[in-house]
Amino acid sequence: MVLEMAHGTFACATFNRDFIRGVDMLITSRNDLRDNGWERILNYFRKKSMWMLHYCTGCGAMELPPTMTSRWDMERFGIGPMATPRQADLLLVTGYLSIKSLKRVIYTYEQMQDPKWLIAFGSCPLNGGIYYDSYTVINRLALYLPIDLSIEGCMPRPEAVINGFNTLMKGIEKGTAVGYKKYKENYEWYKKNQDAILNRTKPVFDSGVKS
Amino acid sequence: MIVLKYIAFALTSIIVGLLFMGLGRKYSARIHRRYGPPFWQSYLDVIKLFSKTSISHHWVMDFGIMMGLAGILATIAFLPIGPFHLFNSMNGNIIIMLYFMTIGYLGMAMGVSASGNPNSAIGIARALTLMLGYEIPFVIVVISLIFINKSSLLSVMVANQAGGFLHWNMIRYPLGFIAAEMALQGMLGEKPFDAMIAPSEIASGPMVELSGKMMGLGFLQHAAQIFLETAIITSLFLGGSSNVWIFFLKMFVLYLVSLSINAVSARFKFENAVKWFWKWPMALSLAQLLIVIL
Amino acid sequence: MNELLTFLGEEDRYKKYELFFGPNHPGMNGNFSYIITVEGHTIKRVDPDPGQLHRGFEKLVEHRLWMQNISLIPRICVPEPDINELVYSRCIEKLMGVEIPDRAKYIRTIVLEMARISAFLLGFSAIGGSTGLYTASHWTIGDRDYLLDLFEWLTGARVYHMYIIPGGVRRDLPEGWIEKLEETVDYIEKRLSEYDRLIYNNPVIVQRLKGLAPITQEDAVKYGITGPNLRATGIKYDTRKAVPYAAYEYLDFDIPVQSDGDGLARAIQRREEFEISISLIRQAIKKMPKKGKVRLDMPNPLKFRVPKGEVYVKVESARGEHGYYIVSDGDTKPFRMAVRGGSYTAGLVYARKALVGMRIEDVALWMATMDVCAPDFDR
Amino acid sequence: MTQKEISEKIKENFPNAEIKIIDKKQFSVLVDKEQIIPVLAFLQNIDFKELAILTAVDWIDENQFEIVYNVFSYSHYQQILVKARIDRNNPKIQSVINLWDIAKTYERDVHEFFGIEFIGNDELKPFFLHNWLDLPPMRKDFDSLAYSNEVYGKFKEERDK
Repeated sequence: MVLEMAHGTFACATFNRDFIRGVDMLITSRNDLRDNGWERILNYFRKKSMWMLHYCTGCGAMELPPTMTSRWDMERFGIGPMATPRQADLLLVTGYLSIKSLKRVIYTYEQMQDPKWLIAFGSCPLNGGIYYDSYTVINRLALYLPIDLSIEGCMPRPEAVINGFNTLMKGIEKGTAVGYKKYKENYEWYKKNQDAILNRTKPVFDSGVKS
Repeated sequence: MIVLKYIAFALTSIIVGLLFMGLGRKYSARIHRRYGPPFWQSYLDVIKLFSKTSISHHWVMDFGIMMGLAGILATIAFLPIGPFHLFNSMNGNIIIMLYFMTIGYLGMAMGVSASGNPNSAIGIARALTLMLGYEIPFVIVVISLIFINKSSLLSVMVANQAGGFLHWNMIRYPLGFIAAEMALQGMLGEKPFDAMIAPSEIASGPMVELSGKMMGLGFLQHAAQIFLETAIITSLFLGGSSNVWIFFLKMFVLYLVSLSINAVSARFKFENAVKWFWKWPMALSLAQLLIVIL
Repeated sequence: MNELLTFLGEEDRYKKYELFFGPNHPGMNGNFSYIITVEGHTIKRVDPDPGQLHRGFEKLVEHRLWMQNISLIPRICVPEPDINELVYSRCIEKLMGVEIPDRAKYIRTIVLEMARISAFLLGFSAIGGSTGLYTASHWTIGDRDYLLDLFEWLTGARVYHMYIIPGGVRRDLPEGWIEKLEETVDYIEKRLSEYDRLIYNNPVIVQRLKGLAPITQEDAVKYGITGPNLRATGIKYDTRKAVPYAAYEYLDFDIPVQSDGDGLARAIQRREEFEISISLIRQAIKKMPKKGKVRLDMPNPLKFRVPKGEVYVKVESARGEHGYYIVSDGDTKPFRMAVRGGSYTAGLVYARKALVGMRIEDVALWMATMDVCAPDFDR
Repeated sequence: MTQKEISEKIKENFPNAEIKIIDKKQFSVLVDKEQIIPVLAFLQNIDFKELAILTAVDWIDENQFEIVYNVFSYSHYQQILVKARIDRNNPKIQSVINLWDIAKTYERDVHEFFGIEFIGNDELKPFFLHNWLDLPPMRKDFDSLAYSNEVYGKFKEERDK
């Protein structure tokens, strides 16, 4: 009887502590509750149900089928592939981006509805990676679109991908993954960078002649 | 009072429908040899969808999507859920229900065509064509059941099936049951007949342009639809139930059968699907009608 | 593009419209796009729009040392990267006029056939995915992972192995690897009957594949369609037999052919070659010399010069003929490398003929049966 | 036919052709650019039906482009690299689209990457590249690294935003 009670109290205590900690993480003060409380609660649901866009932009997409299917099964975390950008929350830039893809990725990103997140795979979107001297591959994706998370590896293994998703979940819950807000605030800057490579009117070198 | 009761009905249909979806996802995942999402995943998805911004291309789009959900929810009003029902005089009038269900589809069609995406236009054209396929055998089955029971009320049909397993219409009229089950597969839009969604062909068809809240409404419509359609078949063939939980269980079994077929079959082209509907379920339902009449 | 717009402008916009099939279309495998003009449900005109995956490999290799390129070239063909390493290494070996050790030949064969099987498994999953049979996708990709695990054990990487290098293979087989491989092959062979039941005997899939865009023998030769797609039309040609490389000349295998050339024939062709690959792995394991060198001693990679000359080497990939044309001017870097991707002809050229008159629901299935893979022609 | 017979036959019909054996299943034939269509038509007649690849090599020191037509026969199992050299300053050659339909795409490819004009091919539109204004990238005098640094690396200082 006593044991049972003690056990009950103990369970209750752990429950309470967990609960309080959870509230701590969610809401810090009364003003915060008034301003952001609702948003914080919604963030919980956002992190638990992330739909990624089914768009293979580069070679990293090769590790997505194993991540999605039987062995690693990312649907465990509520992540599933979606057919169109309108329905999706996550855009995965799986590796290098040629300018032609960059244009489509930008369109896609702008078609997606807030809140949305962008994950960059591997080293190519950071600095060009192995294609640093290629004439079509961009070197730094962060200039053109806001990156919420980068996953290392060439290509990132499924474990790394899932770990990346979990990290993003934490970021969403804490409210630090706000790339879409950054994109809106600094739209001019992003637009300028995008235009500089997508809508060039002059050849880069003087020797350039269009044949 | 009746308003509160109706709200309870609508909420039940949505909540149970979403639960079925979640459990169904888990079930399919197990067939795929994977772990699958938690069974409450569908609720999370819906809340997330409603927390997103959404984009509308035309006021008809907003209106149509809402009409889609409203059509299904309006049908729920006529549905006897286990022992509960809303209107005493029209306690599950199957003819009215069939009419009201169509409103849901037409609303969806209207809203989706207003989005202006060719993929969704193709998708909705396919959905309406497929509807032509499965509605006819289903209506023939319903007619034969009305003929037997001399009533179009679901409550009367349920009452006539009382008295144990062997009195169910499923056992008494197997041909009709099989035809109705085939039609149910089409109604739910499960695999051999999911040409209207077909992600690899038309990028999820009607849902292409639906974002955030609209997608959420679409989700709810689908959940309510699962509830409604399995409930109708349960009342027609599985003898309904006076216990709500057993009623839900029977519905869920029907849904699982549908999902099992879904997991191992590929997608028909929509015209083949219509042909198929007009061949097999049609023949079965006509045979059933003949047996009943003679 | 402008031309297309004016072309469309003259027509009735309600009947005829433009559809972007890709790049972010779920039916498209890879980052590639067909701009399709549709009338009702029927395709009237197709414009392939490649280049989304273009990285300029042919330029990049000219700026890297011969040995450095080994890490670059597997990225040309993502589903089956080993063929690139083989072709490149063989080009160098031919230019240098060296013969690799026997054991290396057999190891290469095993690795290539494993890569081929994993590419075929991806192909099966594509057929499943494009007809909505997701169970097939989950099963095949799940089983493919057993092969990737073996690759990881052998080479340290799951996808880009960089294992086959000029002069042989990077290192010898680890202990116990062969036994594990035999186990895996047995397992996959056992699973094959499940796939048969699920995919190839599935009435709906058979109905959809039958008569899907048949290729005639003349067209196949004229349009340069190679590999399983060519054999599905009835031409008994296999690069592994006709121009043997690695250890294929020592192994005993038959080339299966179909006669119809339609979607079903192409799918079944792949299914039959799958079994051939399994038997080839078993034979190679049996016949492989138990001991011996696996790599020739090559010169210092930094000062590695390949004699002047030119050569075209091709290999039978899961998608067809994958070949490199390499010109060397005797320097430390390749002078020119041209890549002939396995699905260049099918995806970029033949698609413009085959897809016209087809319905949009068949495009994804057509791509799955032809095994069109964007990275190898985008380079 | 064996390699020897084929090469002798080519020599017989086209005395100017320079034949070089690469290995026992492969050899190259260098011809004048005017002769390229007759040679390819001749090869097509003796069952060299597959055009495996059409590409070009930029011999910048000799100020020439070399166009390589790689044909293969499913009956003789021989790979022939038919080559023709053209002037680098005036890169023009007759198109072979009448022999192979597939050449249309290969020539469009080569046109884009080398800037070689194929007379008779009406499809030489941009293909792989987006809004390309510079020198065709596969030419030897195009510096890929400098281009990449100039276009994609320009904003390095600005990135801390």
